[in-house]
Amino acid sequence: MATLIGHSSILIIAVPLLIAFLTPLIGMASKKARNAIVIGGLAFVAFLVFALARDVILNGIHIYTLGATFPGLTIPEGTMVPVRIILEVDGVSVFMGIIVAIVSLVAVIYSLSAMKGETGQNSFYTLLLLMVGSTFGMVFTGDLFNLFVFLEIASISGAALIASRTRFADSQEGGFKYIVVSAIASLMILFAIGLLYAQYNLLNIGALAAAIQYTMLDRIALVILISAFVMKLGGVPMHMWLSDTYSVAPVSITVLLIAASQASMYALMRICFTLYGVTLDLAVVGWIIIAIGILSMFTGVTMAVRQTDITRLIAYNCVCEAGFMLVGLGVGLAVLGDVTALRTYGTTAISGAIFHMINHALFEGLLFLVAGAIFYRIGTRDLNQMGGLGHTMKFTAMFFLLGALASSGIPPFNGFASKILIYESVYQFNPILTIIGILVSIITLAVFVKAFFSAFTGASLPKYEDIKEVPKTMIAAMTILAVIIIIFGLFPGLVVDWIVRPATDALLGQTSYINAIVGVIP
Amino acid sequence: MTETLIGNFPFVAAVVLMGIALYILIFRRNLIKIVMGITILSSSVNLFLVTLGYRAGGIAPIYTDAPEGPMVLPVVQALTLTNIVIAVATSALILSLVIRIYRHTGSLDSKKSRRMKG
Amino acid sequence: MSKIVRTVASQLMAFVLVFGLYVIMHGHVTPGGGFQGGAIIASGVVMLIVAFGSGQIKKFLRERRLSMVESSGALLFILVAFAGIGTVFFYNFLVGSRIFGGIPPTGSNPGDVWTGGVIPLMNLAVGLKVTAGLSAAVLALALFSSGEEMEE
Amino acid sequence: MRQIFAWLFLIVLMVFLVIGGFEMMHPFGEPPSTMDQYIIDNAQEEAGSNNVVGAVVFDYRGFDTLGEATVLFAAVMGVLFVLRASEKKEET
Repeated sequence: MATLIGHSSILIIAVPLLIAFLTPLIGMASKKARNAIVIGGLAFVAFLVFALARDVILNGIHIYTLGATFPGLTIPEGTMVPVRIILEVDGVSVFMGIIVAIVSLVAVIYSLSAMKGETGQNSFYTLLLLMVGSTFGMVFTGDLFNLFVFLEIASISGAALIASRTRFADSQEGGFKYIVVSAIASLMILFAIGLLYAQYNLLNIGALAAAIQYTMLDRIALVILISAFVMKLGGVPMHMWLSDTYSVAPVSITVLLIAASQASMYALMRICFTLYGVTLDLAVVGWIIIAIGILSMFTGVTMAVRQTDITRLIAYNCVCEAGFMLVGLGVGLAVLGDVTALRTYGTTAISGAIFHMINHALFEGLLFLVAGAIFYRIGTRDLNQMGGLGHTMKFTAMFFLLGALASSGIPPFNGFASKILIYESVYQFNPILTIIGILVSIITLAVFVKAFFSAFTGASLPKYEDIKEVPKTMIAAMTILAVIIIIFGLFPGLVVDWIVRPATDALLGQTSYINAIVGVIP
Repeated sequence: MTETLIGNFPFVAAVVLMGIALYILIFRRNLIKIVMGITILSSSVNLFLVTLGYRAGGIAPIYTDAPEGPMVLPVVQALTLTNIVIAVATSALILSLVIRIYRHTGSLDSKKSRRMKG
Repeated sequence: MSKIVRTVASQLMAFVLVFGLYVIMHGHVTPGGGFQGGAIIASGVVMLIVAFGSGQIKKFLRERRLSMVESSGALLFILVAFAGIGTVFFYNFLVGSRIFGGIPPTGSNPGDVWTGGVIPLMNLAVGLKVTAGLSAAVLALALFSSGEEMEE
Repeated sequence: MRQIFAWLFLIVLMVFLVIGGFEMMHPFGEPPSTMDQYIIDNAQEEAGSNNVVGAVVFDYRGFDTLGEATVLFAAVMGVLFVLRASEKKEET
């Protein structure tokens, strides 16, 4: 067991890739075996993630040097800098790992019946596993170039999956848009990595953080990195692609795409807090991120009001919720240099943002799965053509209501728990931001209530008389998310203590991240 | 200024190439031209990475029958190799999507086929 | 294409194969490696597709089968990486052993193929993978744009 | 309007990068090389490879190469997936 945990950080990345390479070969022989091995592999990975999370939270940062004579040998004899690729897993990484593990299991279980009867299932599951593996890679790696490589795998497999409904033109366009945006963003990231490499001859995040001097070139690299990652996560100036891709992809893929955007958010946090840290011009960068966040909230919610397509509505809601996280992070970043302000409200703001990340993945995932279930049964996403579905699809209606209430921050659900943390702390920083946030939440609620009434209530339309509830595996996938949402909503204190607080501490503990790589410098 | 202007010209060449690529990506509407823009962008990043590792009078970092002299930095060359393969993979996938879009809409103009620019 | 082109292409393919295999297997001694050699052989396949047309090539090269070869190459690569997990993932466990275990003398030397540990094996796996993968992608694009339906 | 903003963005970015390239980069041909020099000196002994780039690609940064191979694999799978025969069976 100790050996397993010792190697778990690499196994979590490598096992999905291994199964992905196996899937086309096994799928030729038997479909049942393929499905079994995909689910079994992901369940094993999820188990490893939880074991690793427990170990990291109890015992601190987990280091794994690939190809060295033993895992802890970060710096070889005869030099002062790390040479090999190092996986560095701390509180934030395992937190993201937990999100990806839950979401990937749900997506696969949902796909089992949603993809039934479609062609190309072998390729579908292969690409899905590649996407899961690369998202794990993005959050566990401690190397900048490695981050870029995994970002590329995630975007290429994601684009192919978005385009998977080949009979619709708009799904092809969604895939095209996604890959163009990701290719531009990741090439800009590589350029910034080149700028950093040129000055310090390093690629490891921890070692770079120890060496960084905040020269002019570093500032240029920071601007490029922030804009590229904001582009990848759908912040406002570059949010156009998000609604077009999320709405056309199969919903199980959309859920994974949310996790991939969260990984980009993680990378943004890593860059700001760990790589640059207190050398940053904190207030300016913090305010830039707050501005992006506020704009995202406004744009997301105002665009959501106008939508009649249910998936586009939820996609714009995603933009809006990403704004909440960015505001929380921005506030935390703006006060990073000020110890008293950080202690009184900065830490809470960051905790709120981090907690909101997992909640966001859960309730937006649930909403998308519901939208997919409706589409699966009636074949349209247009809200004007729906009506009275609640009579036959009782579970689906219930799940939609649950997700909508959680998303708009209504008390007993998890969205409230994280939003209240953000409101509280941001109020002490700047009250106007909180007022905007509450306003946006109220409009979100209105949007969802309207959508709920037009889709599920009212007299049942004659053409949907014989609509049945969706298959059991789809219900099961939605139930997993719903149960987690309710648990998180009822016991937010426990969740914050167990996983959110360690993640916040890890994010703020730049020195321990650096010391794990380069050793304690006297 | 003039010395650095001549000496650091390779870096600037990479930046200019990047400017050309971004110009194409922002102002051109043809889907194939967008693919070309991405390819040029990745070439410019490759050029930048390779110039980073050059040492004056350096030789290729291969010891087989190596002449005397400093070796250029190997890591950036490995990074460039990786990026080349990634660029090939990306353009293959984008081209297949473009073919599909062309089959559906009969046009390569992004204004006709795309509701909004991404 | 005309008969001359087809004859020359089929004769040249042998040389392309030999050169590609040389580049793959000498990847740890001379410039080159799995990716480069694989790309060389795949470009040979592209030459055949241009000369004979994708319909002819389809008779003995199916993109599904190529994709399976590609999976096997990738599998071989990750298994070689997994084999080092007794120490650390990606540990070069063959350096100093019986297989490809030679250690070249420091500094400039004439080069010996029997060196490199796992590097030649990985070159071989990657070469297999890249050859099959690029050929499959080009063949699929060629078949699709010439209007042929693909098998599932 | 959008055109003007785009031009402005492009010009500002280019000016910054060109100035950066001229003034603040290390002189061309003399890069800092703590990490790379270690690899050049030790590649033959640790990886047993005369080709130092090969040693970096498959040994020191082997995990990147796994990712790179995976990218190609994903792209080929994606091409075959996107260009597959369109679905015959409609969703019920």
